[in-house]
Amino acid sequence: MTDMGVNPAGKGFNLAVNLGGLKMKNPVTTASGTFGFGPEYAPYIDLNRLGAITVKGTTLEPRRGNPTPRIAETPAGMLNCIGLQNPGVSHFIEKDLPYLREYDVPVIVNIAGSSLEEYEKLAGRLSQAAGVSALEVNISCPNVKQGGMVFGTSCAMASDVIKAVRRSTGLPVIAKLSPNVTDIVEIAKGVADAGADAIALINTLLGMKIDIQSRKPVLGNIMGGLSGPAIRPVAVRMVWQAARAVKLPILGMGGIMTADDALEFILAGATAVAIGTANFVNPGATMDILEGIGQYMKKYHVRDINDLVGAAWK
Amino acid sequence: MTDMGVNPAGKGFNLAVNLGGLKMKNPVTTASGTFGFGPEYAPYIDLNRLGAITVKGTTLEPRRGNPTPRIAETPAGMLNCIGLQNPGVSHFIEKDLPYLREYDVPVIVNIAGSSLEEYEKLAGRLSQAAGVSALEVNISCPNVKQGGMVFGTSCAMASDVIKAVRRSTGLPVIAKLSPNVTDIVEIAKGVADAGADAIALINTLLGMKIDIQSRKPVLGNIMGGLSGPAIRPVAVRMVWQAARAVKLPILGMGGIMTADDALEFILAGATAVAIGTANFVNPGATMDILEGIGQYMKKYHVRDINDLVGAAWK
Amino acid sequence: MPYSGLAEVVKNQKVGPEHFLMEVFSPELVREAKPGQFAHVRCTNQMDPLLRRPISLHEINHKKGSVSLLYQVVGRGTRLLSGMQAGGEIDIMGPLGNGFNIPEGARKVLIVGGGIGAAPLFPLIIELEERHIEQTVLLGARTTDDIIGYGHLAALGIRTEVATDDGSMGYKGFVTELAEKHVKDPAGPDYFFACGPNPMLRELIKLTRVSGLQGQVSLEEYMGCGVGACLACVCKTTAGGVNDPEDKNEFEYKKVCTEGPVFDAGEVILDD
Amino acid sequence: MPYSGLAEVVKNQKVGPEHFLMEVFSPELVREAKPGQFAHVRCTNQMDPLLRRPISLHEINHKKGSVSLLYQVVGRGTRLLSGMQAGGEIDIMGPLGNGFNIPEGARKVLIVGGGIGAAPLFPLIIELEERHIEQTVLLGARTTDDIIGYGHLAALGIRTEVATDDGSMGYKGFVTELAEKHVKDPAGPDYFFACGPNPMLRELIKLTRVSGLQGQVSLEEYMGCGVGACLACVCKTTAGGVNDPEDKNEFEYKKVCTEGPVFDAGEVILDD
Ligand SMILES: Cc1cc2nc3c(=O)[nH]c(=O)nc-3n(C[C@H](O)[C@H](O)[C@H](O)COP(=O)(O)OP(=O)(O)OC[C@H]3O[C@@H](n4cnc5c(N)ncnc54)[C@H](O)[C@@H]3O)c2cc1C
Ligand SMILES: Cc1cc2nc3c(=O)[nH]c(=O)nc-3n(C[C@H](O)[C@H](O)[C@H](O)COP(=O)(O)OP(=O)(O)OC[C@H]3O[C@@H](n4cnc5c(N)ncnc54)[C@H](O)[C@@H]3O)c2cc1C
Ligand SMILES: Cc1cc2nc3c(=O)[nH]c(=O)nc-3n(C[C@H](O)[C@H](O)[C@H](O)COP(=O)(O)O)c2cc1C
Ligand SMILES: Cc1cc2nc3c(=O)[nH]c(=O)nc-3n(C[C@H](O)[C@H](O)[C@H](O)COP(=O)(O)O)c2cc1C
Ligand code: FES
Ligand code: FES
Repeated sequence: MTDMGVNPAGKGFNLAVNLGGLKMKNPVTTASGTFGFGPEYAPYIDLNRLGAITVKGTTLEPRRGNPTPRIAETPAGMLNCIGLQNPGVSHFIEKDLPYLREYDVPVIVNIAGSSLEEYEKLAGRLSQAAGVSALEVNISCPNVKQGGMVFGTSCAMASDVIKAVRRSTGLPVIAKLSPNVTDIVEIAKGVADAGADAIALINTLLGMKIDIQSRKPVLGNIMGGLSGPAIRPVAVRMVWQAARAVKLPILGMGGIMTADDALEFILAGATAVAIGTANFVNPGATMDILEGIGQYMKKYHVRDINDLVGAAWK
Repeated sequence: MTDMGVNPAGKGFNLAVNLGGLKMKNPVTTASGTFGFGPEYAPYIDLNRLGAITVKGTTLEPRRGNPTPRIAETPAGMLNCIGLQNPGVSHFIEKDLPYLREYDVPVIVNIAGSSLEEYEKLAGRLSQAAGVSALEVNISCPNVKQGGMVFGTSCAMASDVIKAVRRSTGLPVIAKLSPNVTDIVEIAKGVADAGADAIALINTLLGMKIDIQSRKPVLGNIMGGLSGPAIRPVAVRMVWQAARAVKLPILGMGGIMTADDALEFILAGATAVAIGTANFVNPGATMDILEGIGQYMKKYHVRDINDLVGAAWK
Repeated sequence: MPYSGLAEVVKNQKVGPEHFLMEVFSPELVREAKPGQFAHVRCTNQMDPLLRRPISLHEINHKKGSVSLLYQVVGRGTRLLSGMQAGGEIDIMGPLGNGFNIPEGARKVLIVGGGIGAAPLFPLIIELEERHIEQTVLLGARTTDDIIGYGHLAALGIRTEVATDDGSMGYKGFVTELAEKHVKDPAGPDYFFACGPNPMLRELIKLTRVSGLQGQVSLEEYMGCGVGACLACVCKTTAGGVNDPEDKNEFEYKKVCTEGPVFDAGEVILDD
Repeated sequence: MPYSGLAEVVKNQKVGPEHFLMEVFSPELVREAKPGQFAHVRCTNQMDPLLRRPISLHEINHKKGSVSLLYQVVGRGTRLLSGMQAGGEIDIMGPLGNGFNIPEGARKVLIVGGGIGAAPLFPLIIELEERHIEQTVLLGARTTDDIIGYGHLAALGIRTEVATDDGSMGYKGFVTELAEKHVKDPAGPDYFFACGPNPMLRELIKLTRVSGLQGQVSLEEYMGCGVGACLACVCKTTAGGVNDPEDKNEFEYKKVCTEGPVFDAGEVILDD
């Protein structure tokens, strides 16, 4: 792997960013739940070229997830109600992490719990495992009753979760917020005060779809999370609002399909970006986006990607 | 105009609905701000066939609106920041209402104020004007500082506005809610208790777009309201939630492009539907949708449209 | 009454580096069409890209019952248009907008077109020609390839001057510099029509205001409905009267889609 | 390694009332392709419809370096596919999934295909033929027009029986009724492969469990990624072991896209 691979803008251009203590060689990571645990997309891209890999939401015990259908297509988007299916943290540490350690790429582990204790235990377990670089705390999953959105839509509860995780880890803590709130700034400030090192925005919007033939909801779990380009305008707005209100670096996501979209988030104030639904549409999306960001920097003589962060309002 | 025109399902089928005291010959109306004051679409459709016409948001004094660009296209959607440009209520009553009175179609007037007093005065003025059938109270416009979303995102303020309007009118009062809230059910209950006769859902989602060339927000007002098919899953979800929680009839809207979409809202619990952005894409959208609902009723032998309302959960 | 519905694409040809000419068969649309009006077209049957695109009528052929649209591929919508096949169908609304209005007294007309903005001027030029009104056409663009319709004008024997930014054709510089000569000429035009990028129009309006030359300009603005319903496409005008020309707040919005796209040059306010 | 990228559409022909056959030239994709695998295709370059569509490999032509997809137009995505022109490009991923696995001992194979579900069975049938394994093919559909590949099988001289719901061709009734005869026949098949709608598979699995006939079924489920990353496409299996067959909660999810689409008939649990 040449350096050119990691830094598509080439020599003299800096793409490296620091996401609340997590050093990334470039600002492009994957969105949790859309990239499995790494090997799934290895046939399509060079994982080493990613700024980081964010893995599927992990819980203390294995979870089976929701009944099918688990996804439904919507205009320029999709609904999902996977329901945090995952093999549990022990399996992750023993079976999935070793694979990821083979790569030269930081691993962000997305965690979800149904109680403060669970979040605390998860954070503790993962902090001791070799090869975990940061924790993304999912307080915003719309698809499970506990360990989900309810934490992310109340400022007090969001803070409590972050405090619990903060207590039990020395790793960078990224608070992943729910967009299904009246005031994203309030929650962002709350998790900042609670000790988060960075903020991830946005998780999915709560939505649903009804089949007019059967006259029943399409999804097995009735409601699901809306992702994909449809939600991008909402995501960009929230990144802009949060970035202006809080000093923490932001991991922006929500409908990023191309480098242009990623740059929109960076200009709005995101230090790094996560690519989610786009992987399904284009398994090479992360690489194309990385490449495109490099092209943009070259074209406009932007020597340091950090100069673009929040440039739309700074 | 034949009866067949108004009732596309034909004899023996009932399409008439009662939206909180507003009698509509069929469930299809227009979404405020997307249909002007009526004459704009008269070359394309027979206005008499509409269940009701909902006109552009009206304020006490004329408003000039926001600087351009006022719209931007987004994936399967659009952002707008028109900013309630309108000629004021006096002009509306004197110049626009007489035109509408020529038609055999109820007129829903969408009102917005920057204070409780303004809402009250507007409601009073319009209640005395001949040809107004109902008031849709906009407490959810994301595009103006006052008279806007701020009323709709706080339960207490939303109730206060509805109470003020309720005091000053005998017309059916439809509370139009903002989707930019954590808990739509709470607000729906609040406006129900405050005396609303029906609830309209949803207004636009707050969003934004950044131009990566100029590195500035695209819209003249920075943020705008997201409408169109992109937001439909969120709208259907909120109609479903509100319909199950509150006894009031619901006017559903948000991304309805086709009869199938309209039926989705009705099955979720909407008594009537409003067609917004779809008019821009297809000026005959309201008629096509009406026609399609009739076809569906015929195909499935649904004798009364009211039997479909909320059928997905009832 | 404007038509709205499907119409046959008769042809859709590449006529320049990024320019396409699409002929659409639609007797209903053509019937009332006049120079300066536009069509509002869908670029896909799917939900993305969602909105229609406004494209001026570049040719109005009453005999054939067709209109032609000359468009430049600049984004997703126009790219999709360029992929449409002859024999297929396009979802089209029109004619929309007010169109140009040739005033009674006009004897010697100056036409100024910038880039693709020259497209809607051609039906006007034909009508002026048919009415035997003397005209001079000025075309400007970045480079030769972007000059549209020069051959056509030459064939019609219409006096035409060209300016290109890179000097690859005609005068090297802005088309407004060519215009200045005509506008200032005492024996020059008694009326003008223009369409093109805003900076061009702004400069032209400044020039003509000084010399008192009256005319009409065709404007562009992002559009939603195209029929006056959404209030997206407004432009600033002096319609409400202006007491203090320095007061940036004295203006009245007009809708480009229905009160325009053609405006009296005297009333438009174009911000930088 | 699966290919992902653009490939040329060699042809795209209507072959039935709603059926199309698309040949795609892609040596990279063909190289490792085997019967029962599928391709994941984009239907548009725009953002709507957004997701890829999984379509089985209906023909695998190593010599020509092409695969063919036989698909039925049932919604927006497949309608867009049907509009693609020969000579154009399609964005395709594949081969994906595990594919059929012909067990060592199979001597006499029963193939059951329902509707368009028969599509992925054809490369398998060809392979069985090449390996000189005896086979009987049962095809079922609502009506004659929906029976696929009958002529092809006849030309190959393969024993084929047909069932249609309306009796317009072959046996009037369900294809599972035809299958029952074979499954119960002591001199009948020693293995089976099936693909089709869930009710058909459910019935077939019931029949074969009773008689002890082993086989493989190919399943469909809504897909996101197609590569095992999103966990959208799960189906219930007995992989975790089942203590109490009455306990509806004893199951383990497997991914149709990577652990399937072909599963051992013995392990799948198909809910009504
Ligand atoms: C009255 C009128 C007449 C026009 N006539 C012509 C013509 O004859 N030939 C021609 O090539 N172009 C013409 N245009 C400009 C043309 O509408 C745009 O180039 C086109 O909409 C771009 O669409 P896109 O998807 O390719 O680009 P994108 O930039 O991807 O479009 C994104 C959005 O911006 C809008 N938009 C982009 N540029 C413009 C623009 N200049 N004016 C208005 N909206 C814009 C689009 O409609 C769309 O909603 C005209 C515009 C107006 C208002
Ligand atoms: C492994 C596999 C192989 C398949 N092979 C074939 C084949 O060879 N020929 C063929 O005609 N069809 C095949 N199908 C079904 C085919 O994928 C669907 O018919 C197609 O996705 C419908 O898309 P649409 O946009 O036309 O329909 P829509 O109903 O509009 O699609 C909406 C959404 O539902 C999904 N969807 C709809 N029906 C199905 C289905 N049956 N299975 C999975 N997803 C579905 C679509 O992918 C899309 O995401 C296969 C499905 C799978 C899972
Ligand atoms: C299928 C699917 C599964 C997801 N699973 C998770 C998850 O386990 N944890 C989490 O924090 N977010 C999860 N998300 C949300 C994404 O990480 C991301 O926040 C969201 O999809 C918006 O980004 P996108 O539009 O680029 O997909 C999931 C999204 C999808 C589509
Ligand atoms: C251009 C535009 C202007 C609008 N103006 C108003 C308004 O004045 N008052 C109001 O209550 N809603 C207004 N809305 C919101 C719509 O009435 C509707 O709630 C929203 O657009 C969602 O429906 P749709 O997706 O079908 O457009 C406007 C929407 C658009 C697109
Ligand atoms: S485009 Fe809607 S008012 Fe002009
Ligand atoms: S489709 Fe994503 S896991 Fe199977």
